[in-house]
Amino acid sequence: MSLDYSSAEMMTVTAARALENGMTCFVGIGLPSEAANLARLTHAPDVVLIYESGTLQTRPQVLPLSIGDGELAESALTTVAVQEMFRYWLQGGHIDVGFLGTAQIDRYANLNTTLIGDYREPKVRLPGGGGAPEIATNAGEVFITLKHSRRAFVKDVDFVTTLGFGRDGKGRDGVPNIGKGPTRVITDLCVMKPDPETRELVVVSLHPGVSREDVSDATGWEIRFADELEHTPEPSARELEILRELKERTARAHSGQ
Amino acid sequence: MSLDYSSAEMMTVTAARALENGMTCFVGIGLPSEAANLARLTHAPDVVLIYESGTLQTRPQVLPLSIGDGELAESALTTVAVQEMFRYWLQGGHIDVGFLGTAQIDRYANLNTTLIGDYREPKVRLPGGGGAPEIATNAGEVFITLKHSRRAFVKDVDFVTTLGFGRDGKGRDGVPNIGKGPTRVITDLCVMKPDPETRELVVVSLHPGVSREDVSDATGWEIRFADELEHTPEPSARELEILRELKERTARAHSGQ
Amino acid sequence: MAEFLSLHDAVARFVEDGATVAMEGFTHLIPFAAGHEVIRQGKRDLTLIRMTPDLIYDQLIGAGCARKVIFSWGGNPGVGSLHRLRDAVEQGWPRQIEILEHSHAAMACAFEAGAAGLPLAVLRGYVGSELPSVNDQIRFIDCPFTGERLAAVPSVRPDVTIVHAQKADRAGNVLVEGIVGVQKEAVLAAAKSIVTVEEVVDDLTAEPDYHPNACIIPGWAIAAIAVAEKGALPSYAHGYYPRDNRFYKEWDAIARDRDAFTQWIDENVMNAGGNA
Amino acid sequence: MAEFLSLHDAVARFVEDGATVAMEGFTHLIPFAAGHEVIRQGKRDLTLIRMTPDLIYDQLIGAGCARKVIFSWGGNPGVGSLHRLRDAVEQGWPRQIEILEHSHAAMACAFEAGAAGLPLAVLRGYVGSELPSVNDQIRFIDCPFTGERLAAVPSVRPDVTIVHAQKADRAGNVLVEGIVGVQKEAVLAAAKSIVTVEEVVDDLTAEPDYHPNACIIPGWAIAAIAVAEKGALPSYAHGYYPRDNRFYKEWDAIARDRDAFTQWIDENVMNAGGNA
Repeated sequence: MSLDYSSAEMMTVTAARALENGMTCFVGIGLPSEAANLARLTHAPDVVLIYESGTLQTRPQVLPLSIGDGELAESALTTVAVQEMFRYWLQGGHIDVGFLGTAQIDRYANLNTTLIGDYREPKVRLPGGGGAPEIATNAGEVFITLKHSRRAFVKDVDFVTTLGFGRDGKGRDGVPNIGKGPTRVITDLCVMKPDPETRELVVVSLHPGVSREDVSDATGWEIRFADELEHTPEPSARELEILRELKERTARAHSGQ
Repeated sequence: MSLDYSSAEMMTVTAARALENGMTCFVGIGLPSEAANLARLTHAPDVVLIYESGTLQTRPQVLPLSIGDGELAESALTTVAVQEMFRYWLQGGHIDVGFLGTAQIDRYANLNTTLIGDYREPKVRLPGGGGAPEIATNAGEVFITLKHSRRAFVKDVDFVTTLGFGRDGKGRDGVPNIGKGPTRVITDLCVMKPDPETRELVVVSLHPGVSREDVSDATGWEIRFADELEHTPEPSARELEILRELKERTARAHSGQ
Repeated sequence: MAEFLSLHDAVARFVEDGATVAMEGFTHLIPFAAGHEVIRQGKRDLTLIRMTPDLIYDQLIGAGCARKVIFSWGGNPGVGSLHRLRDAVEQGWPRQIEILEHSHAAMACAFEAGAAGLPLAVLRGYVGSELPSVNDQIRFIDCPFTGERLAAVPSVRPDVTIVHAQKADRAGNVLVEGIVGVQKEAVLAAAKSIVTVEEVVDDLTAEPDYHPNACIIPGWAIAAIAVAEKGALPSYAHGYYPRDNRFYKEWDAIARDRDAFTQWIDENVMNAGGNA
Repeated sequence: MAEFLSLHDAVARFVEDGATVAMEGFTHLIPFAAGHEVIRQGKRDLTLIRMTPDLIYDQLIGAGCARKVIFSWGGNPGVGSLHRLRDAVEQGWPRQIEILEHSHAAMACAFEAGAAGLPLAVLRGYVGSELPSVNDQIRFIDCPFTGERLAAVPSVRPDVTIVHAQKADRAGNVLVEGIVGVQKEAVLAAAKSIVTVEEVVDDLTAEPDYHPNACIIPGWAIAAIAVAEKGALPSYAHGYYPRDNRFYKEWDAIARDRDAFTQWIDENVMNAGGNA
């Protein structure tokens, strides 16, 4: 029996499945937040969600629009100052996974959320680093989720806001007290992981109905595929139902105001 | 009409009078705490008392035995972490006066609360620095109160735990972001202030019934007297009454447990 | 000791042209009423510091108040760009502005260090990021104990901090509750601070929801308090009113267009009374 | 995730001979029950870290558990000396101990830095003090922005931290209230931590006195929780019982005399059951 679902839903469900129950996860807003909360509402009820607004172990009933919606504080175990969040909880080594989105990503999983073009004369000014630069280095590992496109997946990012593995893949080598970095990238087409040697992103799993060509066409460099390329399992009916309810509750809550 | 009072009461009342209403005062335990609370209960109802235990703007009804008695937290505006107390409130520049006691003090108002004798083979091991080293340098100014004796008032302290004006009187010269240091020393015999040039302590006021000889005999160096030597005003009946009530309430509270 | 002033008078007295101003509030308790008062009074050449510029700085920038912005994430949270910030950076409208950008961790530490009276903050940060190549205020030091290379940034020490909070009491003590952000740090780091509040109560320690470790800033650490009911809207005040997420989404269309923006400012800020 | 253990089992499992142990609590919430359990189990060669050693370390030192003490104020607050600490330092009884002493500001910053995962703390401290001449762990750095000379100390990173708190809930989250000291910092700075509590409730966030910014340490940041009713006596637990100031005064006479001390330990610690 095949279910009807969108590629966006496929992405969110796959990203959610990456989180294991009991993990502590520093959650970025948008797609990561959607995936992390889906995980919490399905297979990982005890995943610990932490937002940079200081909300520790939060369990929102609707997705926050911002990183600091009231819902996050009201459903948190406790809320601490933002400086404490970054110092004690992130830098202090209590985060298993940082879950990030991005505007641009390159073959070494470096992230650019700063700008397109030249720094002093930008073509497009993006929001900037926010929490990402230190989440990416101080969390145990990093998951990244974003929609697959040639605009987003570029050979070299215009600006390394946030370290993946550096412009040569060796950016973490020999650095003390640094996390493993990006261990998987989840898009609406596939799942990628860094090559254990070169750190270049390699497609390890294709989503249902997606071909190698689809991924290659949407990627700005000659993307490699793993020898044992897997097929991402479909979303379950329960996952889809819970995700759709979550998004509906969210839409209702955000339009009400 | 002359009142009956002890030299200890004279010292406490004089020390209390040094505090002005509205000042923020970082309070040491013991004599400074007694004087600061007397000030609050008499002429300075809005003096802000801060104890290193994190209790901000506290109004204890009985004197605390320790620096962190429950009474301090229960009567505080709020209680913060100890690291915050030292970082934000003291080092951050919010303290007008640090009010300290000491075991030893020398002619340049350096304080020793570390040990008598040699550091590696102490004759008497004292409690140590506690909050004093940074209170003395980060508060706007410092008041010191202690009983006058040759054991306490020595020419050179065995160990400079806490800076007065250094072993040569020049310890604050040219140091950026440092407070004025000890501006008065209040004992059971007299009040001393540092000479504006040399920083050596000079007696500026004698308590009632105290002679120059009394002070000289109780001081371990050739103490100087100001040209215009004043006479410390006597305690008032109200000050004595409030002080005695405070001490009685305190004795009752501490023996009850 | 905090003085109780009208918002007009507080801004007029403490915010000078050319000043370095931090208006803080991490998504929560953003001092919009005060920001609008700054726009109404036509303050100019401000250096604006804020971790998340948000709509409040988009409005100040678009209204021409800013000379420089120091920030770590300049977007409309969950919606997209700050179009006035972008227009200023990309096209120089209404004037060229300088930007200095950090990461959140560095700015949060810089506020903490400012509150702590230190000249610098030290963090394990910026590893592998190219931000240090465009921000000369990011440096590195070697730990004298371990030799580890750590990032250092100057502490934040604004001339004026403006924050919004739930309650003040008659003695000028202020309660901040919920997402406290770097509100307390911003106030303590500043030479002067203005706190706008939803309401004034008699005594915070006598309130039924008083907590011994609540985030309370004593009145003697604040320059001025001004009552500004709903002063955080479209942001929110925990326990008072929710975030107006719909307005945050609507702002996108208003701010995209210079004329629509100017009209909005005229109607909603310049010709609105404020709380004076 | 915090494991609920008996105090005996928690100490047996996590406190090893030779370990670096921080038992914190600034006058308030001092973990006496746990300290006594450490004495009962005859732990040896511990490096004991604590801002204010207090009676608890006086007892541990007198009982021969300590090899080294790192502290900033070693007295019986408001009473006088810690005679067992003095006897060990001055006479080497029951064994020679090493001491490393700081100021409170430095130690508080060192706990903060430990919690923040940093190797060092930076402070405006030790100016003109001779403590740096007897403690080689106090160094100085120059601020790369202002050139100011600032003190640096290594962060505190204990093998085990032991603190006492008011309540845990079934998920292992812990509430600390009142004088919070450096309790949270000490727990977060340690590789492992044991928290003893007065009681276990169902859910801290559902308690009637819950506050959104309460000092709560999540269960996943704690190794073990042990219930120890009155576990802080003669120190106190805000909301539960007051400080036994009389015992603090009586301790002076007990601790002055080696035999009186030994007898007291035998009667009140060695032959007392503990909470196991």
